[in-house]
Formats: sequence, C-alpha cells, structure tokens
Amino acid sequence: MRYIPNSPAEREEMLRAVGLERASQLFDSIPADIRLEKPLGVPSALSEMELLEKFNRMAERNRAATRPSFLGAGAYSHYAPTIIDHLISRSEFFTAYTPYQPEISQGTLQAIFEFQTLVCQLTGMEVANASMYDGSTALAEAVLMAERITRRKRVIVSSAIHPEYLAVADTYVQHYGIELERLEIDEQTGRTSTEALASLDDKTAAVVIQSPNFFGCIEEVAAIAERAHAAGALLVVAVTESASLGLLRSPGASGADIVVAEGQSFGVPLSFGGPYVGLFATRDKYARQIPGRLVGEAYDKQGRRGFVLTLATREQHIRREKATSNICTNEGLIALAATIYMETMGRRGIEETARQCAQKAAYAARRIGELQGYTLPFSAPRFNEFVVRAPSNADELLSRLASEKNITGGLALSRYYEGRETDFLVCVTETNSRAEIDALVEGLRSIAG
Amino acid sequence: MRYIPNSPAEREEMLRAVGLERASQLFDSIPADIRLEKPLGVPSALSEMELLEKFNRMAERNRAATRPSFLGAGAYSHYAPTIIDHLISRSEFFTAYTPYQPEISQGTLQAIFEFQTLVCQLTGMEVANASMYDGSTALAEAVLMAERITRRKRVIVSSAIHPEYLAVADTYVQHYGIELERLEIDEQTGRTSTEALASLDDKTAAVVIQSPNFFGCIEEVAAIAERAHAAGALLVVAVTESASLGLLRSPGASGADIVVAEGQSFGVPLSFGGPYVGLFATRDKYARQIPGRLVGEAYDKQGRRGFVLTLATREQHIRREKATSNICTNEGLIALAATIYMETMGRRGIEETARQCAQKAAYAARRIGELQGYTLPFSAPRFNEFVVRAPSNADELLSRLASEKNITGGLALSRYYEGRETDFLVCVTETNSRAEIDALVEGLRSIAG
Amino acid sequence: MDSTNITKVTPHISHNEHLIFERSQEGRIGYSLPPLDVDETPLDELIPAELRRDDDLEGVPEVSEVDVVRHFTRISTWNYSIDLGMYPLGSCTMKYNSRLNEKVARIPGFANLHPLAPESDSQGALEVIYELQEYLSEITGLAGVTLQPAAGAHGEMTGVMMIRAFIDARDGREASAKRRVMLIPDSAHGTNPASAMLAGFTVKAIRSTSEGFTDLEHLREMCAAGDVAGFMLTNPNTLGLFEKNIREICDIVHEAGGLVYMDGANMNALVGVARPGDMGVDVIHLNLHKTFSTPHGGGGPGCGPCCCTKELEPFLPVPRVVKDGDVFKLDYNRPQSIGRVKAFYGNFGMMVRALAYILTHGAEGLREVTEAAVLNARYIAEGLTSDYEKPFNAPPMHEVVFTDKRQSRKGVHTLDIAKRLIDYGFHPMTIYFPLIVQGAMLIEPTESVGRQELDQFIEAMRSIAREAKENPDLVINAPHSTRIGRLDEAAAARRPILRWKPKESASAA
Amino acid sequence: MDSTNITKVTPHISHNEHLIFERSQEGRIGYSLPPLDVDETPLDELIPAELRRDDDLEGVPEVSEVDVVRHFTRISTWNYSIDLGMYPLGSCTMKYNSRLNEKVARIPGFANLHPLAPESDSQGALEVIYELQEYLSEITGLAGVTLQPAAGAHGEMTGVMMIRAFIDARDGREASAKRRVMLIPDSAHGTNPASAMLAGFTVKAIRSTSEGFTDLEHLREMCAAGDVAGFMLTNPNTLGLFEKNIREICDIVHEAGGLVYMDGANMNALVGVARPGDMGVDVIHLNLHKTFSTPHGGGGPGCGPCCCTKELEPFLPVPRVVKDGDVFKLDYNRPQSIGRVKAFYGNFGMMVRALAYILTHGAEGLREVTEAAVLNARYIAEGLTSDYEKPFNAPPMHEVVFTDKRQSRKGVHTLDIAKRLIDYGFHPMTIYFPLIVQGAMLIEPTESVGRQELDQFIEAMRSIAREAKENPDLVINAPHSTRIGRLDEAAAARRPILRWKPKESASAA
Ligand SMILES: Cc1ncc(COP(=O)(O)O)c(C=O)c1O
Ligand SMILES: Cc1ncc(COP(=O)(O)O)c(C=O)c1O
Repeated sequence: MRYIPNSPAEREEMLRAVGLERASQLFDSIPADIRLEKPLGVPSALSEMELLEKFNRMAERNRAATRPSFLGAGAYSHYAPTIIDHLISRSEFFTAYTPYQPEISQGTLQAIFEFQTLVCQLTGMEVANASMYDGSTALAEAVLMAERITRRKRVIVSSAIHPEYLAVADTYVQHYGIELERLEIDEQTGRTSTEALASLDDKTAAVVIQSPNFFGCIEEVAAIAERAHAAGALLVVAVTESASLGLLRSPGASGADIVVAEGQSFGVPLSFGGPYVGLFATRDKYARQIPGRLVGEAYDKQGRRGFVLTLATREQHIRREKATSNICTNEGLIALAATIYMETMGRRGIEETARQCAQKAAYAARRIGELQGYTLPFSAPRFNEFVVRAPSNADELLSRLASEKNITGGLALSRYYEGRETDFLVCVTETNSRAEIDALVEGLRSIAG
Repeated sequence: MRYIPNSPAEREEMLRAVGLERASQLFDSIPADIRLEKPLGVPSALSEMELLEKFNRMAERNRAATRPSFLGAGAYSHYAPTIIDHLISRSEFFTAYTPYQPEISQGTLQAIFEFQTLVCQLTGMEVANASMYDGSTALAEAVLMAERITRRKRVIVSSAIHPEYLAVADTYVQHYGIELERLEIDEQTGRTSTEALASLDDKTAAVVIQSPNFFGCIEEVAAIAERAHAAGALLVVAVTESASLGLLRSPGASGADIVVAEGQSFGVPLSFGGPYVGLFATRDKYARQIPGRLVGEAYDKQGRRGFVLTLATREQHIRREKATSNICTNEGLIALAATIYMETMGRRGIEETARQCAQKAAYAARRIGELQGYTLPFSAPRFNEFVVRAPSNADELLSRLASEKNITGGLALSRYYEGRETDFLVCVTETNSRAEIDALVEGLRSIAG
Repeated sequence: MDSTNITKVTPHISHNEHLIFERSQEGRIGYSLPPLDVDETPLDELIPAELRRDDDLEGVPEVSEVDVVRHFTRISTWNYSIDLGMYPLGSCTMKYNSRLNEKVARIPGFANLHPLAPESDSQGALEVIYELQEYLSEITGLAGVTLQPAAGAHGEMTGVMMIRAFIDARDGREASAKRRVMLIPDSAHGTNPASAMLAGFTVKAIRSTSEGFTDLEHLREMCAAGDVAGFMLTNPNTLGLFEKNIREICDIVHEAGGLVYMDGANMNALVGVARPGDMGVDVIHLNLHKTFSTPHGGGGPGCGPCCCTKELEPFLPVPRVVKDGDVFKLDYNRPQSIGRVKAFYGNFGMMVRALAYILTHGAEGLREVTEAAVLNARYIAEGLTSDYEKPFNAPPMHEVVFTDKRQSRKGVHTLDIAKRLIDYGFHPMTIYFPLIVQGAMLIEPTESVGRQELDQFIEAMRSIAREAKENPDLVINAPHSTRIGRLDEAAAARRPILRWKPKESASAA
Repeated sequence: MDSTNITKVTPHISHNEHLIFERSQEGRIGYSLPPLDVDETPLDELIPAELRRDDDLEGVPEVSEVDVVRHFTRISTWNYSIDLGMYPLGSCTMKYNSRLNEKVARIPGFANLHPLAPESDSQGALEVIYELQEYLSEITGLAGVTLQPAAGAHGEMTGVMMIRAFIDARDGREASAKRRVMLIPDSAHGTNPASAMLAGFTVKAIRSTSEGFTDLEHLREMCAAGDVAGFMLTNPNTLGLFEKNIREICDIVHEAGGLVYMDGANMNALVGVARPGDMGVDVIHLNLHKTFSTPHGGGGPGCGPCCCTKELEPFLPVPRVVKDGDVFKLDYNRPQSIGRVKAFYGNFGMMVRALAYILTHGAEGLREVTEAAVLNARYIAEGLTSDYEKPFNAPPMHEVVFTDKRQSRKGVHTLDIAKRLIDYGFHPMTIYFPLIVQGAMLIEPTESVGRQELDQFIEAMRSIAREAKENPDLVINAPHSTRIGRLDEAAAARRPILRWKPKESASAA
C-alpha cells in the first residue's frame, strides 16, 4: 500500500524487534470472540486511474453542477479568486493540526487572528471566534449563549429565518428547557412582523432574526434591537449571505448583541452543502461566554509578538461538561479560505461584489416582475434574493425550466412551506451574467405562456 | 492592476521621491520619435472570470484532448501520479530561478542531482546533465558534441529516427560543415538497414540511431555500436519513448557513447507538444564536452554536503562563443516533474509500466493483425508502437474513425513520408484500457469492411 | 555559526511578516471583477441609506494579489505539518493526507454542486454519501449511519441525543425522565461530557483501574442506581489500551437499561480487525479527519459520522440518504428522528475524500493500515521504555502513553520535553491528556511513518531524557530553534487582545 | 538564543533530508496501476532476452508516496522563491507568476492535447498560438513571429540563422560567404556569441563607451570592413540603459549591409512604451519567462519567440500557424525557411500562460507594468547612490548596475555583499554581469515589489555598506543564517561528483 512507508519486509523486522512473530499478535489484547475473522465487505483496492475514473463518472451525474443556476437560500455562487485554492493547498496549512504548539503553528494562529479581526470589521462587532461548523450550528450556539448570559429561557425567533437553521436550533435547545417562539411573517413586506414583539418580557433571553431574511428581505434590525434591549433581551442576528455585509448596515452598527453568519459566500465552494464555515461575533463583555476557539496576541521572553489559543478555560478540554460548548475541531481551513478571500477582495472588492449582486438582482427582479402572470409578493428592500409568485405550481415550472432550458431557476418554497406552492426564491450574484438572467426571464415567460 | 503592489498614489509619491512629475518622464532617455504614442492594439483587461471563460471555450475546441487516443510518435499518454503536480506547484520550486546562489537553492540543486542520477541509472550511462529543451534538440546537440569529440565531420543517421528530430538536427548542423547521411530502413524488419554501415570510415564522427525507432521497432543497438566503434566513431542513441527504458536493455549497456531521450513519458502532460524535457547522458570521459548545466556535490567549511552548478567553464556565460552550447535556461521544472515521477513509480513501477505497455501493444497488434485487409508490415520486436498497413488511405480512414467512432486511432505516416499512404502508426500505453483497444479494433474493422 | 549576535539580521524575510492590516495601503487592489453588465439603478431606490453601511468598510485591508500570496506563503513557513515530518499527536491520528483525495474533492461536478439542486440532478453526490454510509456500516458492524455531523464532538452530541430519544420512546417520557445520567470514564476526552451535557444529561465519572481499564466494580455500582441512560467509552481507550472487558461492560450497561456509546476517535486501531457492533456497542461516532485521513486543515473541517444499531436507526437525524431501486433519495419522513444537527447534509467534501480513502485501500489495505499503525506504536513503546516511565503494562494499540515521573525529579516536565522535541525537528506528542496520567505524553505515530523516522524520534526522546539529567535547563528553556520562544499565555488570557485595531484606538481593545 | 551550541539539535527535521537514494528501502512502493487487463504473452515471445534489461533496475529508488511527498516538501523549504520575497536578479525579470495562468495552462483541453492530433480537433490550441503571435507582433512592431524556440538562447539561434539565410538569399551564397561576422557588444549576455557561433558566424566585440553605450565610432569602424552580417544588441542594454542612438546604430549596420538583432530580454522596460520595430530592429527574441511572467521553475521551461520584419518572414522556422478564414492551420510550405528548431510547436504550455498574462493586463495594464517596473528600479538607484558606486550616470530603465569599488577597498567584494544580503532575507542581485563592470551588481526589482519591501532592501544594502566599513569580516564570511555555508565550488569542479552511487562503488565516481 503506497501510503504506508514501511515495506512488508521492514514490518516483519519490526515485529521481531517488539518480540512478535505474526502481525495478528498485535491484537492479542482483543478477545478472540470479537475479532473479525473475515475480510471487510469492501471492494478491493483501486489504483489512482481507476479511482479517478469512478469519481469522474459519479460527478458527471451531478448535472446541476454545470448549468446556470439561480439557487441561493443559504449557499451562494460567488467568484473565488484563484489564489485561494493555491494557498490553502500549501501543506503547511492543510496538513497541520489545531495549533496546540504555538512555536511551530504561528502561520495558522496569525491567520486565525486576521480572520477574527475581519469578521469583527464586517459584522461591526468587537470580538469573534476562530469559527463554528457553519451558520446553522452557530445560530444554535448563539441561542444557548444568550440563555447563559441572561439566564432566561424564552427565545423569540423569526419565522423568516432559514428553515434548516431553525430546525437545527430546535434540535440543540430541546433539552435545555428553552422554547423557541416563532414570529410571523408580514405577507405585505416579507419582513418579520414586529407585532408579536409586544410579548417581550423579562423572561425573554433573546430575539433572533435573519437579515436579509430567508425571503431576501432586509429586516429593520435597529428597530428590533431597541425593542429587545428595552426588555433586557439580547438581539441575535443571523446572516446567511455574507456578501450582503459589503453593502448593508452591519448588524453590530444596528445594535445586535450576537451575530452569526455563514461564511460560505467568502470564496468557499458550494460542495453540496459543506464544508462551510460559521462566523460568530459578539460584544467584548461577552467574550468569556463565547463558544469555540479564540486566538489572542501574546509575547515571548524577548518581547516578540506571537499568537496563541486563549481563554481556554471556556472550553471542553478544560471545563468538560461545564464548557461553553462541546466544539473542538472547527472549520480551520475553510476559515483560512474565507480570510484569503476577504483580504484579496479587500475593502473595495467586497463592496463591489455586494454592489453587483444588488444591481443584478434588481435587474432580474424588475424583468421577472414585468412578466405576464408573475408577481413579486414582497415589498421590503432586498439584497440579492427575492420571492417570485408564479402563475402555476413553482416546482413543476422549475423542473421544466431545468429540463427544457437547462437552467436551475431557483428554489420552490414548497420544499419548506405549505401554502407557498406557487412561490419560488431566486438568487442572483455577480457570477450571473446578464445573458444568463435574460435567458432565465425568457425561459420563465415561455414556460408560463 | 492587481499584480502591481504599489497603488497609483504610492507610485505618485515615488515619482516625486526620484524627482519626477509624470510617469512618462521615466522614459525621457528614449528619443521621442521612437516612443509609442498610441496605446497598444491589445484588447482591454479581462477579469479572472472572463479570462477563464475565454480559455475554457478555446479548450473545448480541442476535441482530440478528451477522447481515447492511440497517438504516440514522440509524445505519449502515460499515467502521472497526482502528487507530481502538487509538488511542482509548491512556489518554492516553480517561482525560483536557476540555482545561482547555492545557499538558498539547495532544494532545486538536490533535485537536479537526483535527476542526473536517475537518468544515468535508466540509460545505463555514467554522467547526465540537468536537462535539454527536449529530445529533438538534445539529439542535435549530441551530433555537435560528437563532432567536438572526434573532430570528424561525417555523421550517419538512421532514417528511422523521428522525422522532426532529423529536421531539427539538419537545422543545427547546417553551418558546421557536417553532412548527415541517411541510413535506409529495412522494409522487412522495419529496422535501420545496417548494410550502409559498410561505408563507416575514419571521417565518421558518429552513427545516430533511435531505439525503439520511429516505427516502434527495437534496433540491434549492440551490433551497431560494435560497427561504429570499430571505425572510431561514436554511437549516439535517441529514445523518444522513455518508458521503454523500464524493459529494454539500456543504451549504455548496449554500447552507446551518447544517449539522448525525450523525458515527456515521465509524468509530463502532452500539452500540445511542450514543455517537455530532453535527457542527455554520456561517458565520464566526455563530461567536459557536455552541453548545458551540471550539478555536483560540494561541501562547506563545516563539511556539510550541498550541491552546486559545476564545470561552468563549458558554458556560454563564461566561454561565450567557445561554449559547448548556447543553452542557458533549460527545462528545470519539467525535469523536476520527471524526477518525482521516476521516484514515485520507482524501481517496480517503472518496470510494471513498461511491461503493461508492451503487453497491451502486443494484444492490440495481434487483434489488428487478424483483421481482414490489415497487415503489420514490420517483423522486428517492438515495445509499444507498431505500424499498421491499411486496406485504403490511412489518413481518410483515421478521420472517419475520429468522426464516427470518436477514437484517435493513430498517426497516418503520410504526414512524414511519401509512399506510405496506407500506413499508420499505433501506440498503446498502460492508460489504454482493453475496452478502448477493442473499440479501436472494432472501429477499424467496421470502417474498412 | 551564531547568527543571533549579528546586527539587523533576520534569518529570512519570511520571519518578520506582519499582520495584513499592517501591510495594507490605501488604493491597493487584489481583485478583479467583470464590469457590471446590467443598467444600474440608483442605490437609494433599491435600499434606503439607513439600511446601508456608512463606514466605507474602514479598516478592511487594501492589498494587491502579490501581497496576499507573499503574506500567506511566508506565514505558512511558520507551521509544522504532516508533509514536513512525523506528527505524533496522540488521539489525533495525524496520518498522510492523500493528494489524490484532494483532487477528487475538487472535481467541478462535486465542488460546484448546490445542496438544494434537484435530487435528480445530484445523483452522483447522493451516491457518494450512500456508498460511504454502506462502507462505514460494514466497518463498524452497525446498521444505521448518518454523515451529517461536522466533527467528532458533533457526532457525540448526535449519538447521545439518539440515546435519549430512544429511551424516551422505550420507557415513555415520564419513566425516562428518571434516566438522565451519562457515565463517562475519568480518562475520557473533554468533548464527551460536554456533548452529554448538550443532551441534558448529568455526567458521572467512572474510575479507571491501575491497569488503565474501566473499573467494572465502579461501573456496576453506578449502574445499580437505575438512573443510567448510558455509558460513553473510548475503545481503545485514551490510554491506548483495548478495553478487553468490553463485552462485559456492554452487558452491565444494557442490563441496567442503559445504552453504550463508543467514542470512535481511536478506530485507527480497529478497522478491519474488530467491529464495535460485534462488541455490543449501540452507537459510535467516527472522525473521518482522523481514521479516514481527511486533512485536519489546522483545525478542521472534520466530519463525524454517527453509526448505530437497527434499534436506534429511527432516531437518526433527517434527512437520510436512501436508495430506492437505483435512484438515490433524501428521506425526510422520519417521525422519531432527533431532528437536524446541521444545515444540508454535512461536510460533503470530507465524505468524498473519505470514500476515496476507503476505495484506494480496499479491504486488505484497510487492515494493513491498522496493523502498520499498531506496529509503529508498539515499536515506539519498546524503544522508550528504558528512558521513560510507562504508567501501564498492557501492550498499547495504536498509541502509547508515558509520564514525566522520572524527568520531573530533575524539574523537567512534560511541557519541557515537548518543547525540546521541537528542537529535534519533531512535532510534540499530545501532552497532559488523558488527565488521569500525571504529565501524560500520548504518542501516536500512525501508519504514515517509516522506520528510520521512528528511530530518529526514539533517539531524540532518549537524548532529551539524557539532557534532562545532565543539563535540565537546556530542556526547560526549549525550544531554542524556533522563530519565537514560549509565549506568555497567562498574560494573554488576563488581558486578551483578540483582534487587530488601528494604532490610535489600539488601547481601547 | 544560540541554538548552535546545543547538542544534537537540527533546527528542523526538514534540514537534514538525505538523497532519495539514501531513503530508499527494498520493497517500498509509491505507485499504483490497474491490473493488466489483457491476456499476457510470455515476454520472450515479444522481445528476446538480449534486447531486455538484465539489471533489474538496480539502484532505482524504492520509496512510498509518503516518502516522496516528505522528501520534496522538505527540500523545497531550502529554496528562496518569488513568493517568499523580492528576487532582484538583474536581466532575469523575476516578476510575480500568476496562479490564474497556472490554472489556465492545466485545463485538460490543453494539458491532454497531443501535438499530432488532427488540426480540426486542435483548433483551440492553434488559436492560442495564433492570437499570441498577433499580440507579440503588435508589442514588438514586427510583422513575423515564431513561438517555436524553447528559450531565449534558442530564439537567438533562430534569429541569427534567419539573418544568415536572408543574406544568403539576398547576396547569393558566394557573396554572402564573405559576410560571416556578427558584431556583439562587450556587455552582451554570453548566449549572444554562443548563438552566433551556432549559425557559423565569427564573433567580433563592439566596445561600450564610458557612458555605457555602444561605441558608434567602433561600430562604424567594424562595419567598414564589409564582412558584417549583423549586430546583436540588447536594448535597454545589459547596463540598464536605453541605447539612445538606436536609430543611428541601425542605420550604420543597415548601410553596411548588415541586419540588426535585438536581444529582447529587457523588454520589461519597453512594452507599451516603445517598439523595436519602430527603432529599425530587424529581428528580436522575447523571453516569455521574463517579460511575460511564465514561471522560471528553477531553470525553465522558457519560451523564446522570435519576431522579425516582413523581409525576414519567409525564413521563419516551419511549421507556422496561420489563419485561413476562421480556421487555423499549420503551414509547412515555406521553401526559404531555416527549418525546424524544435519538435512540434514549442513550449505550448508557456504560450497559454503568456497569452493569459497579456489578456489579464490589457493595453493599459501592460504599459502600467512597464512604468511600475522602471519606477521601482529608479527608486532603488536613488536609494543606493550615496552608499554604492554607480558606474554610469544615465538614468536607468528597469534595472540598475552598481560596482563594489568603494567596498572592495576594505576587501569586501560583490560576492560578499550578495551573500550578506541573504542574511537580510533577500535574494541577491545578479553579480559579475555584465562583465565590463568591475564587480557588477545588477539590480532588477520588477514591478512586483511594493514600496515597503523596496525600502527594506535599500536599508539592507546600506546596512551592509556600513558593515563593510566597520566589520568587514562579518560580510566576508556571510551568509550566517542559511542551512549550509558557502560551498567549495573549486573543489567540486576539480573532482566532480555528478551523480549518487551506492556506497561501495562510490569511490569509482
Ligand atoms: C478521543 C476523542 N474524542 C473526541 C474528539 C473530538 O473530535 P472532534 O475534534 O472532531 O470534535 C477527539 C479529537 O480531538 C478525541 O481525540
Ligand atoms: C540579456 C539576456 N539575453 C539572453 C538570455 C538567455 O535567455 P534564456 O536563458 O531564456 O536562454 C538571458 C537570460 O538569461 C539574458 O538575460
């Protein structure tokens, strides 16, 4: 086996050296009755050529990967500068472990410190961690953190949050005696209806919203923050489309206490849903309640600056069941990719990307809105996603669009909601050319008509 | 421009710092009348996205790149282990210059030393250089070197050498008063006819052959070596398919004095003909006549081993017009790829690759030979290439095979030879599955019938 | 030659690369985008000013592409990595990360596939997931598999929540409400109790015997209380020893009405040799980023599949990937499921790599790996016994633990030995884990190390043992060969600086 | 801290990586191939034993994939590279190598294309060649272009052979036989005379003036002899100065019946600013691996296109890539061609990269690069004049030359300064070239360096100048910070060891 340096002969010698005759004796401490006597039911080894062939064949069956697409809803096609993959492919980065030994891990540590800083800058917060698994688990951890901080059990969540994020939150909190109360959606604006906020009380740990929300509508974050704070509750803001941070008022500037986001938009491949990276940021005063790893500045005896994992007393390897979270391995390499993205695009590139997304989405929305039989049900301002109400069942319409026009036109909302059979969610980014958008519009027209 | 670190503002400041107002003043030393006053007739800048689109579109028009192929004739499809491209993509290797400063170039220098050693081992020679441009220029340089060593002007070359290699040799020697006399091909065996060797005399600098020759036939190298040496001439052996070195008697062991080879078979992409890498090896006694760079072992004051460019007095930067060659930049990175290939495949892998090539070619030859109307004109033993004589014009037959069966069946010899309109050259390597071979056979059958 | 008393010398420019924010210069550009190709609408008509940023992204770096490439290439040279040498972190299984697997995961058909694309147009991806589930089921001897968890700890949470859901269903909410204790050995990894906590369990510790095994007496005792929902154990345990009484342990727990959770972080000692399912384990998590070689990436991404018995299958997270004829489907209709633990389907990119790992090895290769990994650990154990104290006698499996007992007499502790090892060119072993061993040094070479390098490592450790006797300060002040020395972590935690700030406001950190 | 007097410490394991042959162990395997899928014929029936190897490939290494990856990753860390920092080798134009171009060259449609594939199925590749030819023609202001030469020297040989063929055709073999002198400035690169030699020319040197320009008087004198076939000059010349009399130079040579060859290695100073064709140059070679950023790869591959006037076009090598309607074709029917200089069409992979470079910059970008490159060189010239002697006063273009005159008084020479620069983290400049400048230091920063790094470089050079005065030995014994010190090159050349041999026979090297 080419990944095992020692040859069979060398292994024989080593067996002798440790006083054994047969390799099987290495497992003498395993009771015979539970040893596996037959070979595993796994096919025999494939050579590189055969393996590549097999995977290329499977990849070809993913037809959706290679056609124009207007899917968003928590995973976005953005342009990723070529240098990202080159740099994260340096084995000094991708074959290193969590930086437990700072003297020989400064590359990773400094990169994480830059990541934490960039996340703070974009979210408008004061402190950010080294990453969470993804946006959905970050949101769940934010709810648990709000409970730790406020010692309150009631959490009010917007129904306009990504349905899969809400599902994950339900799973995480189910054994904490936390109830997640849903806030309805205002069918006019597409925003979270703030009426129910009247029920905010001194048992309320937090209000949780997403902006832009699942329907692409930008929430009135600042107003909601005021209401929450008035009741002594925290405001947790989730962002699934981080590209929006280049244009929209940052959650921090709007009064959020905890901001979680999906960082996939920052140069991370769609890869059928993962690995992505969760961004987690909050206020300095809550730093010791943060889940996950934190990197901080430190100095050696000669006063040279370096970076280390810090505030470890929050973490499972020290605090065990009393830790702020059970997370250990996080999304290091993906956080690195996002860091390289943010630094390469930089101040102006992040702004320009957001601007192009908003403009192209506006163009697409206008063109579709003008089509016979199609309407845009929601009035609130949007970033790069919007709901379209079709003249007929959206799911069927989109499958015809895929098979007849080879375009993935968006997401039929019936996947998550009852009573929205004719609605679908369209996402437009800087990667969608005007020609693609026009083809989508034309396709929708011809299929409906 | 994202590749230029200094911003326009920084450049303005720097202009001031050197006492200028406008960038155009940087070129004041260029007479006004020869300055270009209009912008270049080159399209305006493309973004990464646009550039990738353009090149992907062009690449798609290279239909031949993505279908089963039996083309050889100096460029071969062999399997290249994945790690090769990963390792040569480390910027420490591919963004370094020729190792002029040994203290900070030991990575490149040690790799070349290993390359030289491997080339010696495979060719059976005593000394090898750091690489030539490719096999064809290496052959031309070998002829010039033979002239330097023997001070004789007559060179006898086999007509069964790759026609493009012969063309390059003609170009190189034309101003040296060297005449290249052709040895005919024995139409029975497909080997170089040795009769003309009778004309070997004390004016003959060298006999030059290729084995396996252009028609895939293995030459009787040892016998020809004797004849050459008897006349005080050198034997130069060219190898276009280096994979054959894994199975065939090495040229060195057969008596060659200079061996040149195309190293493309060792893990180097076809890339429409280049960059490839020329291997150049000879006897120790001729080391000081070698063209190109040589790396040797050296030690520092503390006796630590290192490697340096050596015997530089042969080279153009010292000897100028008296140098052994004008070559300066060679094929460093490709030599590195070949080195990684030879080490990864290793003793057993190089042998196994050669074995599979020979076996698969034998299978294909047998199957094709059995076809109605097709014959194999040459009787000599072969490695992985062989000539097929078709019932009709080979060029038309192969184009039909391409368009109707989507197979590139080989090379019509009419490209290089008159009177061989029905012959074509077929190459089979370890990358051609039996299914592909059978499809080729079936295709030939159905098109002929 | 001593380079340090040479004025103004930095051994390499890459040694003083600052933070990107310190490199940033207004007006530098590192990106390129095509010009906007639709007619532009005034922003105010799209998004009112009060909803837009007004800070002009102040502070976000402005650098060229060249700056970025040099920045990360330089700082990367400050890292140790598997490709540079042996990385014997116990419990972390730092094995070779195949380039082939990296290539496969980047095939556009996988890398560019949107998770919400129609199932009919994502069959290849679903096939990858399904096929990997099948093999992991075969390897663990357990019927049900989910690949949704993003890492080991996430898999643990998933597994213990399934145990809870199962007991709720079995005993009814009321009765099960009295079963809220999760037993965990004192040698367990910190994520175990933390994960149990997330499922609302109370954690109680089970002692280990002086031989390094689960204390059966103590286990029986605790089980007797009748409030035990389950027992989470690692096997081979974190001391590198196989729990030879595993069958009996499972019986005890099962008889007490509890379930057995196995932490599969150490499966590199078992693949192809023994299967948790055959031992009586009910549910287990695997770390694809350990046993199945997906790269650690400096701290992730991981993938922590959870495998369980038929009985527990109904409780697995949704959606599940199932095969219906020769079509692969997402099955959401699992009423008893604990729900979702992550958006979409987990870290798919890691699944592609792990499947490639399994198929590249094949059945024989997988067992060969296990043998080689255990043999390497044995070889080190043998090589170090004369110089370091081994707290337990049982032969180690894939990793071996030593203590600093002898060295500490001279004031040299595990941390010092670890740092000194850096001077010899090795990454240190896992230190101070497991907690029950004083100054633990947990060494896991994995199968990816050849004999010469193992010998070098043993020689280095022995030499350090000698230094600890003859010249303790040398060890205590190590490392001596790194870009920076030991950092003052205490000070860093006291007044944490967790982000860069522009000079002027730096004080206001 | 001083790590060197610490026993048995290697700063990093990667610092003592041996030769692969020393790592090799019988029976190790690094490759994988599918099983042979055709029925096997006994080898003897295919190839008689006397034509087969009988040495069992003795000595060829046997290592695992992991061995190979560690081996090359480790030794790679011993290299300096552009990505690590400024690489100011004069005349070499070590600019940033775009990753985008690397990616483009690896698109399977290019990388897997066989050079003998039917033209109709290789149109994309032919288009790349044709389009690049067009742009290079526009950039040089010369009508004819061949991309066949593999490097600069190869392009030179091609160019001078074309000159010879042109003169043969113009004057007839007999008359032209008397024109066999190629004039070359004493400041020229060594490849120039060596290439002229390959075309059978006798080389005669033209003096440079004390201002660093071609000596017109000397040129006239030599031309008067009537045997001059041509003049090869580099512009800007190798001193970094633009030959302001270029028009006059061309007239002199032309009037004498010769042609002007320009070595285009320094085109990074001219692209978009001035065109050789407009200066009267007849033929030029370019180095795509310099001006057009294809990676140097530690010594190649390069690509040395040759561009010429309409008059010379018939003599270009075959085949030429031409456009016929919108079909691209290979044209072999060129009776006056000098022939082939290389198999197939040249280093195609480099052409793809260079075209990507040109299209990424666009017209404006190309000129911007030239301005930035010249500005950076000017900035360094300015910064060093107070500490180093500048042999010429004319303002430098893209590179600047200094001498060690002042430092050598203290026994510190150019070589010492270069080695000392390594201690400051920089790759040295080109040294002892051009030969006409005593202890030449030729510095070319290129456009790929930012102001801070330029300032660091200037500061380092100044500091070395101070050290040369105050502590010359420090400089003379440099470098002090590298894995190995200066190597004994004389000894290496005296008894060359050019390959590894197994110990026993090592003596017989
Ligand atoms: C024994 C053990 N259990 C659990 C874990 C947690 O796995 P992860 O880091 O993937 O969450 C680890 C890894 O650190 C471990 O070593
Ligand atoms: C001025 C000059 N001419 C010619 C050459 C030769 O180019 P190449 O090394 O590509 O053959 C070089 C590069 O070394 C050079 O600097």
